[in-house]
Amino acid sequence: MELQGEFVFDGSREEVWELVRDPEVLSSALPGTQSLNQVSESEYEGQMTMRVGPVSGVFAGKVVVSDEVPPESYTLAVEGRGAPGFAKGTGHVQLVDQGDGTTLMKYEGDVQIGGKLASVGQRMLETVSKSMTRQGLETLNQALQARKTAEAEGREVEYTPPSETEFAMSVARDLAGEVFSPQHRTVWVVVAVAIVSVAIGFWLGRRK
Amino acid sequence: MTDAQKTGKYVGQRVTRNEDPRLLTGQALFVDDVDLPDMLHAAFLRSDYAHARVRSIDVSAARTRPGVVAVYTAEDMGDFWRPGPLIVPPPSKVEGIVFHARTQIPMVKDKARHIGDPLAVVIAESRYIAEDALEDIIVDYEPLEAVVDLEKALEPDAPLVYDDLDSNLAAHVIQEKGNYEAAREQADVVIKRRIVIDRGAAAALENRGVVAAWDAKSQQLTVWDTTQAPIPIRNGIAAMLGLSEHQVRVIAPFIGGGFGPKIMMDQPEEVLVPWAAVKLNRPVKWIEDRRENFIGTTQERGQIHDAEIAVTRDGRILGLRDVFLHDTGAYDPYGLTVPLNTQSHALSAYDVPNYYTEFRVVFTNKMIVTPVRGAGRPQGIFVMERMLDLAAKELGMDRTEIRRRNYIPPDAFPYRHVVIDQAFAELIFDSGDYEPALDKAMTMIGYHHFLKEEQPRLRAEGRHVGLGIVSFVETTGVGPYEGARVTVESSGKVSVVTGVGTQGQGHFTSFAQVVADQLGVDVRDVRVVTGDTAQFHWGTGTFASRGAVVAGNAVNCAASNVRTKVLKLASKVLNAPEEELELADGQVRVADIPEQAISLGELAVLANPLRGAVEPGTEPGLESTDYFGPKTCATAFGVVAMVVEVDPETMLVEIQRLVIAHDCGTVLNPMIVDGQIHGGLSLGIGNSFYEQLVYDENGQLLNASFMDYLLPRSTDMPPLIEIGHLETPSPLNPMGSKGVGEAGALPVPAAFAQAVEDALADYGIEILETPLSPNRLFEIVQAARGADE
Amino acid sequence: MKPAPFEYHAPTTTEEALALLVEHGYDAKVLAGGQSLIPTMNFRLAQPSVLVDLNHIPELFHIDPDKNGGVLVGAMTRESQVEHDSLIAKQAPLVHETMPHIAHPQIRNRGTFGGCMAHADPAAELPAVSVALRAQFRIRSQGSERWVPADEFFIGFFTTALQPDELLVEVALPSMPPRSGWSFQEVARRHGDYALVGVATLVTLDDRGQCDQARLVYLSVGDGPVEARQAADVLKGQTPTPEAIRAAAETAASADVDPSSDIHATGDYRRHLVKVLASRSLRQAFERAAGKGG
Amino acid sequence: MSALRVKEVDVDNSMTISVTVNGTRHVRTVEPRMLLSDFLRHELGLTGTHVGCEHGVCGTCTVVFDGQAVRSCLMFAVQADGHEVLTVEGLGTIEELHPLQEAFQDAHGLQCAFCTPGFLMTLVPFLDENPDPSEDEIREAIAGNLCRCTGYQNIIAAVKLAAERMGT
Repeated sequence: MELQGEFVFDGSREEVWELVRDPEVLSSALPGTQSLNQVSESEYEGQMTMRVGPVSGVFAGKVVVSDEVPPESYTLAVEGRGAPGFAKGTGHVQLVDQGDGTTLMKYEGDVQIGGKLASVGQRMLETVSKSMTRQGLETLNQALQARKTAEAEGREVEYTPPSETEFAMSVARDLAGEVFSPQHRTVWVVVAVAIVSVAIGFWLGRRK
Repeated sequence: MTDAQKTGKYVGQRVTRNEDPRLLTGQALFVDDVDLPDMLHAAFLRSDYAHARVRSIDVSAARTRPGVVAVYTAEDMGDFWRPGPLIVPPPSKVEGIVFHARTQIPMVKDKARHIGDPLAVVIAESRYIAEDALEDIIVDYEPLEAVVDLEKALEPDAPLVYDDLDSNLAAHVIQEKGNYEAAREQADVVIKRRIVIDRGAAAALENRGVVAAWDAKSQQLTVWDTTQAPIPIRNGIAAMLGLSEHQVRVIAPFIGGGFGPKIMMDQPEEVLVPWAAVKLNRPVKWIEDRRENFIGTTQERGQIHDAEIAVTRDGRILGLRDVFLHDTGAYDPYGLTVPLNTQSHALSAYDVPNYYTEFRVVFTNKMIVTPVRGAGRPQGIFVMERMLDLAAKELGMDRTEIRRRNYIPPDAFPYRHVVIDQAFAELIFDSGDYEPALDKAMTMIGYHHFLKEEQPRLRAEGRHVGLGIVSFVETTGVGPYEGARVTVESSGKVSVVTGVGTQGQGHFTSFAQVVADQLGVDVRDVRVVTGDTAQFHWGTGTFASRGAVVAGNAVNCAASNVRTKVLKLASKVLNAPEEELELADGQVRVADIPEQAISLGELAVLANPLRGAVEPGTEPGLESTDYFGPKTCATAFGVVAMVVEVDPETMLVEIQRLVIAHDCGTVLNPMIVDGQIHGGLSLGIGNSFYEQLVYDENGQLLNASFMDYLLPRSTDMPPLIEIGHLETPSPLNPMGSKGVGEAGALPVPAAFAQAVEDALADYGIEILETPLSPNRLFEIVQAARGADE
Repeated sequence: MKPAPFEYHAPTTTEEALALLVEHGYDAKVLAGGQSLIPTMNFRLAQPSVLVDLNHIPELFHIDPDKNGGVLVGAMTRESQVEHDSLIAKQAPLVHETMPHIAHPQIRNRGTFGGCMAHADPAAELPAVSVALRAQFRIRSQGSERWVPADEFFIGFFTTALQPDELLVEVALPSMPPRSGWSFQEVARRHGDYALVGVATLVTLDDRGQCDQARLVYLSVGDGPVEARQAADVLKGQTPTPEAIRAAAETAASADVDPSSDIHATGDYRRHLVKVLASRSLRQAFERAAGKGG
Repeated sequence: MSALRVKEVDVDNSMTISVTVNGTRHVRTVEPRMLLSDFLRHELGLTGTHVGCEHGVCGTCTVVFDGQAVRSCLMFAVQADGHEVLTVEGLGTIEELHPLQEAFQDAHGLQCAFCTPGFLMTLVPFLDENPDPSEDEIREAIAGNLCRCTGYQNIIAAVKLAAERMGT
């Protein structure tokens, strides 16, 4: 399944870059994260619990960042695997300075889904993925705004990780930072988006 | 059997089925009903990836889970690990044939080649626990690029399903009749098209299953298996486990639908479950679940054809050229049966002097392809019938007329087809008379009335109704042979044992009818046993529409032998010449002197004396075992016609009428034959508009459930299927019968495409694919509109 | 396909159920009809560690008249009961007409009205119908209760306003204003399948026969019920002529929805069906509002 | 790496239930996760109820639960505690078929018969409520049951025949 799109961040390219490549973000970001280890400069591994609607599962995830050209572009290889199946994707992200204080993020990627998730959860995969990606990026933008505000006010950015359910709800909602406290959840958000999309994509109903 | 006996008291009659009371009350044994003391339950871990190197499988956590008895991977199999047999080798008679045999493996050692490939099996105290343990297993994969698209698969830089082959080409076959190129030069019109047929599932309602029990003391292995071919499976299991064939008993009890994949032999589960049962010395049961059935049971139909037809101005076919790709999936244990059937059916019922046919079989990272009800035939029929429709349109000729002009004439039988078919011999059509069937179908559907009156009237009302009418042939009743044993028991009841299995075809009744007529007993007094190797161990199985033809004739031969024995003995006992004896009401009696009679039971006792001597050269008992092997296929024929209405806004299609004129020779039981036709047609409807297995570019099957893989429901069927029978007896067997099992499935997609095209005539679309869907029709219409603009 | 283990509770009162939800939090899943949850569990895509079964709570099973001609439906009322209920047929004909489109009889015998809402499947019929009717959802937690309007209840994919410690106990279906007409239409691959696209439509005419309000709520075109508000605006104050209906249908397809593709239908085809169904349902609804036809 | 599981549940949390099946009360101790279909088939040995998909589409496992047709693969056995279930074994016997079973035989409404018990159990309550159904009503009533052999035509004929015979 191919995913591609654009998103405008209210911030400079450098700010966006810093946000999406902040290792701290990676380690604190994802609700339900049971472990998260930075394996190398550009590689992270972890495990997290996902619950979305009726679907739940524990996923082991791995993210590798490559081809970094700060602050312009990078490539992400994301892998999440759990009993319900796996999601595996590569995405190329490009940041374009729009010259008006905003930054255009262009992303294109390919997500591969396998296992039960793929074979019985097809029905709404694309819808879910589209919507989740958009919402994930909006979360990110909120995080950026919060960081900018905090910096402007010269205080620490406070972070309270949202609960799993809150996360799921907030991703599903067009959340705009209501639940997510202002923090940076960069790459992991993208991972989460990929995996959650898959997780929710599965869906079964009475219609059988 | 003489001609006079072709319709007897039972044969040819609508006899309700002997097996039904048990089936209707839940008293019939299916494999999942087998329950043994201390039985364990198996569950398989299958690959998440369609193509991946398996670096390691960690089963340690699974092994320690309470209730888990064993977890095995390929490594644990030791020398027992070996690829399965090549079930059907390629026909040696075809010259220049290329074939790379790659048979399936019990569990993955190095590389998973499709998402159904088993990696490990858990054996536990319950299926629930076994499935818990599957989640404990951790597999380290190295994903590889998957081979999915048939054309890309043959490109030079394509990833390889088999690293030891130069390409993904599994086989290459060219066959020729006459000289197509020369014929093409003579043609007035040449039409060339690409035609695509996609994959579907057999989707029997009963998933596969195996129960195996090893008795260490008697050294006997009993296996209950949802198989269409119990005897070959027995031989396969014995060979695999190093046992004598007589140490293995395979029972195919009642089977909840076969439709092809259950013929497939030595599938991983069929081998592993008995192996584990012996190893653990406890009974082991494995019942496939529905998702496994979609990813782990064989499928069919995927082909891409580049077809070209050369015709004269008056509609005579001078030749057909058909070059196609055939998707065999990750392995090819069933050889070339399916594409050979396509080759032999692309000429269908037509007298085509020149034919060039070439296919390439392609390995892909998808489930294995083996016959599914139809077995390559629907593809051939679809290609030929679509090409004829296009030719008729081009020539401005009536679509039934072009068919009529090209039918093999009745005096041309036996008709040499020249092409070597799946029976490894030149295909020869045994008999047929096609025009009457066409006329019958036209009358039944009201062809001229519809086209001249009904359709114009409805079109004027803005309704989009269309008619489709196509012909088909079906090669049935292939060899090699089947056998049967018929015994009159001392109770006077008769037992019949045969090697074929049964999956709903009514063998318990149709075979009983044959025997009851031969021996003059009540059809309810004939007890038929099928699918138990302890009872009969010669034969191949129920497939290729051969059960009633081949096994039915074997039963007839054996019953006829018993009849001879009965007459001979009764003649002595009753002191009357054989010619004066008649068999009726369970007795042998002297015609016209009803009181001079003896019951069959008493005769059976006399034939098996406890004292005294049996005459040298005679056998005890009223029993006979006999075999029947047809020389070639019996060729059934039919014409299907349907009327559809398309809602041009939603592209939903309603089949309003469906008729079939069908000729399967002598009919044993018209009720059963009609039922077979209904079922075949409903699969054909599925293959036309509902059933499509969707694989993504990574070889993941995207609709592995009944939610997304759409079997036709009661509400998707036409209000009434009308069947007209014709009988052109086959000269190849004494009963004159031809098979019917697959008939309905063959013509429907072609008829449906023609009817929908007709209904949407004002959009000027061409349908060159099956299955369709509302969405696909919408796209085809949009594309045609775009092309107009 | 066997579910993973779980702990099972069958409370007999709502209070008991709520206490269990507080106790088990995210680990608990509410079991209503189970016609969506249990297959998901059989596939092991859902593995809740605690199930709280509501089937033994009598107060959740009811269909009662509400003030002003509305109907109150208890969350555990079986879909088949709603389907055959005379009060529903009379006071909530849109619901009555929709019920046979939901799956098949065996599923409706077990599936519940509230369970279908709480599951919030974007392809489900009842959520769209409830939004079209402006239904209200009564939600209880320990010691408190709140009412949530339908359009705020459905948040996204399988996501509702329900918190883990809350239960949906009742749905209030308001009565339709006079001169109202309704229609439920869907296109499905087979009868009873999830619709490729469906729409619940409710229109009201003013006393001059012009459209006072129109609501078209779609299913299967987004992450929840999708209301075509711009299409409704096109109709407001208009005489429902074929032209006006066509204009509204065009607007619904081009401006109100952005459907995705799946293996059964592309986004383009879905968009096309949005238009087709808008026309068909509006035509029927306006006819009914004008007192013509059903 | 440990198993990827949300939360381990103690497998031994079995419950004792009492279910009346075909008029006979059965008391068994089962895990809460045991499906009603498995309970009937493997605990009680009533294997006439078949299992075809375990996700509620095929209708093969249909039984009558408190008078209504339901999918037994979409219920847990513990939910049947204190309730009444009718399975195909509770209709007629081989010697004395229920009129609906008889009609299925006479109209050839079954072939492999794997789906047949599900059809019967769907139709028994249906015919109780609709003794004289139209063909469309019959089609609609069985739309939740898949059959791969018959194309449904003879099933519909069987229902008509049964309704006729049961009506007189």
